[in-house]
Amino acid sequence: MADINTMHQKDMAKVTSKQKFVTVLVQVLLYFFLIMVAITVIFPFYWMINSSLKTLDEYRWSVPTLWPTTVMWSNYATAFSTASLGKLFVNTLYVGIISTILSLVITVLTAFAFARLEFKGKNALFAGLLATMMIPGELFTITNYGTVTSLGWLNTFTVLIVPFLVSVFYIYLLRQNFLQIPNELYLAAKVDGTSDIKYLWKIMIPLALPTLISITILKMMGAWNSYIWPRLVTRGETHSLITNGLRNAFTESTGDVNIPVQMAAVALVSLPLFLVFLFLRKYIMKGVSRSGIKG
Amino acid sequence: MEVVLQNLTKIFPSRNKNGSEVVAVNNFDFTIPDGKLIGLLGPSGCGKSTTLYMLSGLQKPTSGKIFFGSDDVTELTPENRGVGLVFQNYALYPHMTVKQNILFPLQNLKGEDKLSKEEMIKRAYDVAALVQIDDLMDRKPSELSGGQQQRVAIARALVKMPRILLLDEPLSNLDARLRLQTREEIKRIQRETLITTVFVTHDQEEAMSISDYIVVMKKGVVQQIGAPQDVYDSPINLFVAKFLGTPPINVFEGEVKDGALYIGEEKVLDTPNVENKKVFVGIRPEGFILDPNGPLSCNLNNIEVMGRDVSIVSSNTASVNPIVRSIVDADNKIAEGTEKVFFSIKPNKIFIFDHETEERIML
Amino acid sequence: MFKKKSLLVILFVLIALLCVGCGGKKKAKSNFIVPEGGYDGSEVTINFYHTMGSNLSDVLDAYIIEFNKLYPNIHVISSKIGGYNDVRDQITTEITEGNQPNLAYCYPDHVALYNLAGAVATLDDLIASTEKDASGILGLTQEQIDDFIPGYYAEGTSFGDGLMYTMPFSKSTEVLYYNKTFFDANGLTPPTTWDEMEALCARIKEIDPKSIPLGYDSSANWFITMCEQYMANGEKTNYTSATGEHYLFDTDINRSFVKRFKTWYEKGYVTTQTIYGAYTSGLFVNTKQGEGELRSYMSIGSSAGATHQRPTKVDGAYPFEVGIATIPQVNPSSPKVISQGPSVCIFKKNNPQEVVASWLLVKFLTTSVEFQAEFSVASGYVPVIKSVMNNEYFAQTLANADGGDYVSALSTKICMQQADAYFVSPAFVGSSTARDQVGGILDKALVSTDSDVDAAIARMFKDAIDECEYNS
Amino acid sequence: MVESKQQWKAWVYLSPALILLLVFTVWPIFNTVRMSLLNGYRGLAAAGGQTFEFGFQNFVKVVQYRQFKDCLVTTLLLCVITVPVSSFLALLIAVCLNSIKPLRRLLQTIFFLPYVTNTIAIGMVFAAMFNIVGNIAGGDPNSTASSIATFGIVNNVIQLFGGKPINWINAGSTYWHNMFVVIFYIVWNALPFKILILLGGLQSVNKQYYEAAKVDGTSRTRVFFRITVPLLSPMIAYVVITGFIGGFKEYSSVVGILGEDMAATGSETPLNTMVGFIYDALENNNQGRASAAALILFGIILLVTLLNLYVSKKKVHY
Repeated sequence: MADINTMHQKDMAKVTSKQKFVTVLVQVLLYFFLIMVAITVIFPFYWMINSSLKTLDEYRWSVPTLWPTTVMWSNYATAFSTASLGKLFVNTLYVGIISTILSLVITVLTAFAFARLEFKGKNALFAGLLATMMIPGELFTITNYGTVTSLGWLNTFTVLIVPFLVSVFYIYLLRQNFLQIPNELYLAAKVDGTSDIKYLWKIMIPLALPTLISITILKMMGAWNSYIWPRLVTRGETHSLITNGLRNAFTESTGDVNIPVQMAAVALVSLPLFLVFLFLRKYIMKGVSRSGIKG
Repeated sequence: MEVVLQNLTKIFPSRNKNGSEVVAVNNFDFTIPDGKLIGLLGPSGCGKSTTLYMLSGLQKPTSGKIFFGSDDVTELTPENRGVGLVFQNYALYPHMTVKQNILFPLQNLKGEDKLSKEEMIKRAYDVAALVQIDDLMDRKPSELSGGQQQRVAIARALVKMPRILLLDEPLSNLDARLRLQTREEIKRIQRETLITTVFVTHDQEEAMSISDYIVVMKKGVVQQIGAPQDVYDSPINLFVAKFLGTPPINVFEGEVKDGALYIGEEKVLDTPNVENKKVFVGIRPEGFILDPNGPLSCNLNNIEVMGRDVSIVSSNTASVNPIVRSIVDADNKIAEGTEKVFFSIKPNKIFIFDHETEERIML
Repeated sequence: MFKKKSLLVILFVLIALLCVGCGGKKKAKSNFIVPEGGYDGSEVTINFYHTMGSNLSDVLDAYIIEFNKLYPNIHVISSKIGGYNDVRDQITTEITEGNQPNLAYCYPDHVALYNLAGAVATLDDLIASTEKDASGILGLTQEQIDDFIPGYYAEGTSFGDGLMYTMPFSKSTEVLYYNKTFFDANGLTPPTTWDEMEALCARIKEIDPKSIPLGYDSSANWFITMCEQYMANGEKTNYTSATGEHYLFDTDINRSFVKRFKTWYEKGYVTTQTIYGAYTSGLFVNTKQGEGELRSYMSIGSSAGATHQRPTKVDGAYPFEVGIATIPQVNPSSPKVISQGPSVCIFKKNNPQEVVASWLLVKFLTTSVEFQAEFSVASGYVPVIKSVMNNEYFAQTLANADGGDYVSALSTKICMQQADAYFVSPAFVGSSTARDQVGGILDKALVSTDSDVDAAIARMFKDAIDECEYNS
Repeated sequence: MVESKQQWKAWVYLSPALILLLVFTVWPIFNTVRMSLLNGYRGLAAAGGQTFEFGFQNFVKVVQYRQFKDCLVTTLLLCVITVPVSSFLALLIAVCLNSIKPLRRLLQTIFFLPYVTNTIAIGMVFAAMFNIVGNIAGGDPNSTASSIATFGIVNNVIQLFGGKPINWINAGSTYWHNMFVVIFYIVWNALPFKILILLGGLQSVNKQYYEAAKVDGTSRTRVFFRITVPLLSPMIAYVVITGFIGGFKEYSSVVGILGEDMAATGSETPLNTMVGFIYDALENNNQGRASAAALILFGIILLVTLLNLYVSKKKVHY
């Protein structure tokens, strides 16, 4: 090991300055790249806001303006009142909350069974569930419409909630999460005579909380964005959800859509979602990454 | 390679706005002689790991300088310093085999340092032989025991022939038996390679047993530097005295009065050169001698026979701790039903410290 | 993770279970027969699907109140579903479960689709019925039938079996908007034939080389209208047929006019909405000057969109006056303009009273001069009966017609003047595909860069026919 | 004893999910298979009482359709391009984000924004950005006739850097230009989820691996390929597999950019996808063909997923 010393004999000053330069350069490039991507990401949103503040005429100008010549804040007021967003908000919130709670219960039970209990055909059943994720869901609509009609569920909140309570994706996420909790905890609970439900409630659920929170958020977002199904199975404001209001309310007499007002409504509707997202981002990230995603 | 730490200071900014900043390392000044094994020792949070990370280049000092030999490496990034670092958790890449792990640093070498494939393999096998893992080369880290992983980590740090080898709590993840074995191993490897080695530990026994020098730190400040035995025999303050030694030193409230040291009412030592004041008295467990005429009396609690030695557990009202533990030769017999024991004290095993500053008062 | 075997098992089980066929037997198409005594005054609820915005549904609601004065037990629930395609998709799904609405806005091709299930009630027996009713007779008097604009009324029988399936509700057509200020200043007059149009475009190009003289919004309408105009001129061409072989548009004449318009496009005379990338009205109303600013001086678009063809006021005045004329013709003495805009159809129901009640509402709305007048003014659509002209409010509105604030009235006025020129295309399953395809032919041909123009056009026609055949 | 008890317990726990799945997922799948095997099945005609023969005619018709191959190729191309591009980009962004300190939270939030928006609305915005308004003779935005054209913001930027405007999605644009815009949009749309997953993965990787690599002087690229990628391989595999499944179901992005026709005006090769194909058939109330196409698509997805899993089994480090 005689060459230990020679190997690193370099001009230290030169190395230092070069390395400083590289560090700064890398930082600059890093920020440049990230900021460029950020601009690309943010531009459509800017455009949405920009459009939402234009008059219909200005929106149609062949050369789009980067900021409205006359700023139409009134578009927002119009959007809110014409689409009766208030009522639709309440509907959406109601459907979102109820379906989230029920969905969580079902998902937790199912994921628990798949993660902790041993029964015949477990793996085959799970594989079957996963396979259903690969089928384009659009095809289900027709048949499901028939089913809910014969159940007499049209124009109820039930029809907006029940058919989508089970999500294979959420079951999958949660099962992965449960699998990472050591089985010894379950066995210990069994030895102590703890019931399954108590074990679930006291141990599994607290440990899987981030995943449950992300499921909650995804589910609420689902309620917020669902469109085709509510349109099909509900009539009028009493049971309509927010997106339906968005699409329907802004058609002019000629069948044209008043896009600026619609954009204003889109912005309004996205806002709560965005705030919730900002607020709970930490949990979403934890939840999704925690699922571990191992085979 | 001689390593010089010059007024090294590291301050971490506070986490929240109102919190105060944390001084992790304060004005560290030390020269590590070439080819020695140095143990950085102290309780957790004392700044020993920060010092190690500054040596590696992973953290930048707030002020002060680091020299490797004559090179000022303060501003250098880790890869340009030529250090080998062994992490507490080893940080072996789980997706690579032992061989790939060891080869990894060599494959990073560029320019004139670049090695041919054969050379790399040869070096990897040499170093593997040195740490005695050459038969495990195709395994993945998850298939190795803790001690084996430790050796792989050392091999990976050594393979690029670092100027300095740094070990962060190298033994903390091993069980007791392996720990003894591995620390001998580290000592052997260091002796064979003669690479200046710095390691961090909170276990004083570990540090004392293999280091050429130990550095005792507390709250970012170096307390004492020296050969292990010197530090043990001559602690600079109460903290160092308490930190070194198992079983730990016994501490008593004492007072110097008219040229003599008193513990309680008992005069245990003549201290002609010390002025009158309250002091702490530290007595190493092995500093007690059973002596019916001895000056220090204690109430006997029980006796633990440990083969060669006997550990006498007793109590004294002046003791800072609830018990006083003394270790005496097994030849000493104590009769059944004895309630009080009397000790005389070996003068070189008793230290007195200022009650205010806790600094050692030389006799 | 995904177990192939178990998946296959599931699939096979599903297939094996398939032997359960689908039962039922074919029913003969039957006309709706008016029950004895017509409407019996019973309580019925009628669902009406439409696409009206709130300004129009307000008008509708006001007249439903009027309607209820005559028929207090007929309850009307009107629902806005979305756009026309949304209404179609909604109803086709609902029909399969038998809970379609009673009444819906429709285009002919929607009705053809609903007719697959035989879900639409024919109106012939209702129209002919002489049962006594609160409004006189249940059916229509000859006077009332004659009052309808013939081209609009004829749409109801465009399904190949001679039966009446729909009633016109509010209609529109295509008109030629031109920049009257520019035309007057340069001594130009709106063209009456396509030859005149070509000459006019050349002239405008000389005056303003940077302009695109003509914007035609709907390429599909253009193609279909050309077919009809050539047919009206007695030439040997065709578009589609509701019976027999459906797709007849691959003719020499059609290929030649496509080729002709291609040369127009290449000279920069014309653009279409799809080619231009936005409604061509945007081009027409643009008055801004400067580099890259585009404008046109003529725009052919929906008569209902007149307000979009009017420039924005600058300093309180319109920068130019809009003129409106009939679109150019192959033969101005036998003009043809397309009829578009919604009709309504009535769906069969188990309770015949629902059908009769729906008919009463349809009859009320389509024959009510006041409703037709008010709806027309509110929407910009053309009323479907001629006698609206006698309505004071409507006459007053038309009298105010100009190329500025009352441009909608001007458009309506022009439409009313060409009442005899309306045509409708045959409707059948696949007629909307045919419409999309011929529009596609025109767009593709115009922008094609193929050096062998004839071969390219021939290929486009053939592909379009193939596509139609596949989708029928 | 525990095992036998678990048997019935498991089924009790599973029952709510299974019942709902049976009614709202399994039955529709069954019905899909049924419809696909009834020659020329149309829901409306069936409601009108028409009966249909059992057979494979729907499958034959679908496969023989002149645009079937194009749909398939377009869909495959979209998958093969967008999945690697978006995954790689997301990985790059996640790594970059993970290695900066100031602005990190802000940027992170920005990158997740597309996650909370409406696909079609933003699609309209994209179309406007790439749009050219004007008369583009022969599809060439640089010809003299198109001196009378205005360009969307993207072309403005190209012109700013001295380039020539490109006809992206307007009349006469080429398949590949359309493809580019659609890919751009899909990638934009797919990034947030992938960044979310990968960043989450990165943050759970032990920092000491990177410190060890740093001490060893490993170059950034080498760290990326030799350490980051292998350590993240489970997340990457997940992102790629779900990306492929989603990619095969791509539809609304194309509609958002090119409109319901899924083709640029005048284009003789539309950008129709398999799901678009299914929708077209549904629009004509041709459920038989739609079902057949859906089952073919399912078969392809299944095949690709199995292939993916096979590959990842060999390559992914767990």
